[in-house]
Amino acid sequence: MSEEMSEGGVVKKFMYVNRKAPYGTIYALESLEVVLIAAAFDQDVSLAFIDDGVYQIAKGQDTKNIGVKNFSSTYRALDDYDINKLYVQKESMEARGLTDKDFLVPVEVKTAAELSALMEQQDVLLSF
Amino acid sequence: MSEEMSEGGVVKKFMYVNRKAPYGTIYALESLEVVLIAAAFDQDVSLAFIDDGVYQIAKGQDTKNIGVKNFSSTYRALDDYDINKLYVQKESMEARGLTDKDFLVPVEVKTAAELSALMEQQDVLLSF
Amino acid sequence: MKFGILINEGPYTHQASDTAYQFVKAALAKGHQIQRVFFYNDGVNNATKLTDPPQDDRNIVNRWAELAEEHKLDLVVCVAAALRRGIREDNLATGFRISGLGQLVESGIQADRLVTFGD
Amino acid sequence: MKFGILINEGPYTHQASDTAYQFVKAALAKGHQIQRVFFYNDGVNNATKLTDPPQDDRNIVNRWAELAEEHKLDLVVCVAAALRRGIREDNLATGFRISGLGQLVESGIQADRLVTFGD
Amino acid sequence: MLHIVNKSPFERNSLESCLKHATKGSAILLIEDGIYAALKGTQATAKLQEAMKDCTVYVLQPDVDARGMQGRVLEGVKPVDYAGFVDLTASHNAVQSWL
Amino acid sequence: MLHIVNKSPFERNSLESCLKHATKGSAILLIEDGIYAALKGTQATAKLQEAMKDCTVYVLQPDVDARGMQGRVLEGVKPVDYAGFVDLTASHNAVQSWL
Repeated sequence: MSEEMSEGGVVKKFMYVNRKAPYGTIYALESLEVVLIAAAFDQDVSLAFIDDGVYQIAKGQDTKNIGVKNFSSTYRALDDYDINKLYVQKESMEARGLTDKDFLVPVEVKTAAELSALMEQQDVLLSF
Repeated sequence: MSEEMSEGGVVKKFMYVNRKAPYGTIYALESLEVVLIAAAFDQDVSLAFIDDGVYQIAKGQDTKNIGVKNFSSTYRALDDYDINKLYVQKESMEARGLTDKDFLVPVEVKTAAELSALMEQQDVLLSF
Repeated sequence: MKFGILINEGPYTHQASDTAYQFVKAALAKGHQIQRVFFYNDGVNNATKLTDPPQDDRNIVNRWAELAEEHKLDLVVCVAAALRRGIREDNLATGFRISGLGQLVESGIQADRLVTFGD
Repeated sequence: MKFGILINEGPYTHQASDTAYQFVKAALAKGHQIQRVFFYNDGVNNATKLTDPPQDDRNIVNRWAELAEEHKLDLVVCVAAALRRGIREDNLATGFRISGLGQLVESGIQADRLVTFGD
Repeated sequence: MLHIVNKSPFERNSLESCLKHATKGSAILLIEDGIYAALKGTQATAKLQEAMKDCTVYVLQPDVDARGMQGRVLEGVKPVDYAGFVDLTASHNAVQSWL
Repeated sequence: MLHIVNKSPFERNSLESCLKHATKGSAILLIEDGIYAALKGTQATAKLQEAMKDCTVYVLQPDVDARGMQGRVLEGVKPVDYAGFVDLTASHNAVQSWL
């Protein structure tokens, strides 16, 4: 990222809070589209997957038979954009019977308390 | 209602199932708009208020300060259209600390079991 | 059997229109009749001819229009809901028509089953 | 203080646009600046000039346009979200402009607070 | 009667409300985000298992696949495709969508 | 931090999720259908009272009035108008909307 692209050198902490399942609604996809654009702005970006948001990054998504575009592989591209702070909320993951092996990208599992502490440090929270 | 307006004399049982609070979303209002039109079709119409739907008919609604149209008085007009089977689900009402005195129209309070039995008798269920 | 279909949400934002489309295709393939597809609430937004989704995604509006063409489906957009949301003859896609809410009640009367897809 | 506003739902269907409007009016009355109002997801549907709501109800689109005129507000509609949903220059209401998602991120950077209104 | 639920049991009260009103012998079809209720080993599993004593539960397999939940569906829940969805609506006298 | 909840606690998990993530000393503002969480004598009341030990809870009065819930707001929940809503966002360093 070039220095010029950041607004006068201001670097803010942006957290994208993802709480909804994919495909039933478009929020997961359109949140991801913001994240990809945000990558060009040289800010401190992280993604939190909470509640049904943890389903967004579940392995094995195959949308062929619902006739909707599968966008799950895009999460794998985030690392190429230097976006690698992906947090999964532990309690949400466990309530759904999932483990960190069920995700298609490497994530850090954080308890609600740990995630809350991170949220408190943010300048901007975007939730869809 | 004229005989001609019914489709060859077919009378079906229509139940409108209202489960959402007013104003936060438009579903309560647009459900009511269907009910008013339905009145002209000479069918057997009933309305069920379940879950947050019971809030649709709460007394004392005053929308002046949110700048949104108050449509609650329209429920009072239903009787003029011969629509008078209004059921409130008891458990939903009680969970919200409401009694049948809190509603702006006369209703019959039915338990979930009683309402289920009524639902089973319907030909058409419309839920918004 | 005659099916009436009610769609209450707009394209892309909710899966309702996608699921309804797959349901209608499957019903037609089985030889059932689709008495009418009625678009209400935000469902009216399925009828705008101005959408231009990404190339690699489905085109929901065109998909309905093509299915309607092929099977002579009656795609009806509620006029009151449409006026609130900016759908008029000006931007109405081929294959859809605008009419009153009575068409939905009629669907309930004439169809053997009315199936609702929404949020 | 400079506020950025994000609206994710369309007019009438959800209260989001109403609440955001009341918030913006109150902020302006207190002498705050509105850096930008960004319309995303179904929020882009607030920008169609074709709505014609009942006479006895508020006109959400016009209300935004008038507030923008009076206070020189920057009302930005996301181009990608708009194309999916059928909002283009053809049906864009006065006072709105179509631009990229970068404008939302910029809002997050430039505004002191970004407040989101949605479903 | 056929009951259709399209919402996640973790996010909304639709399934719970459906189960309160589904009489013995009813059919329940889980579609879209509703399929998350059909899975093994979640906090919603017990609720569905309880319901399966009185009702027959179906799940729309294309929605299960889309969400990567293949192989996680609870035993006894019957998978259907869109054609099966059509058959279910045809074979029950009325349909209620718990939106 | 200011947390905003606009959904009914009976319909969705937004309030519950907010409460899990609001740290001690946070402010919570209930707006739109979220105001139903601020009421006395409901099945959601206890949950909010518990939260009020650690957080300050505000409710948007215009939304309370719109829904006819005047006089039902729990003691200790602070009513604000839109101007008060603006003040709350200004006086906290960041805002999270639990949509």
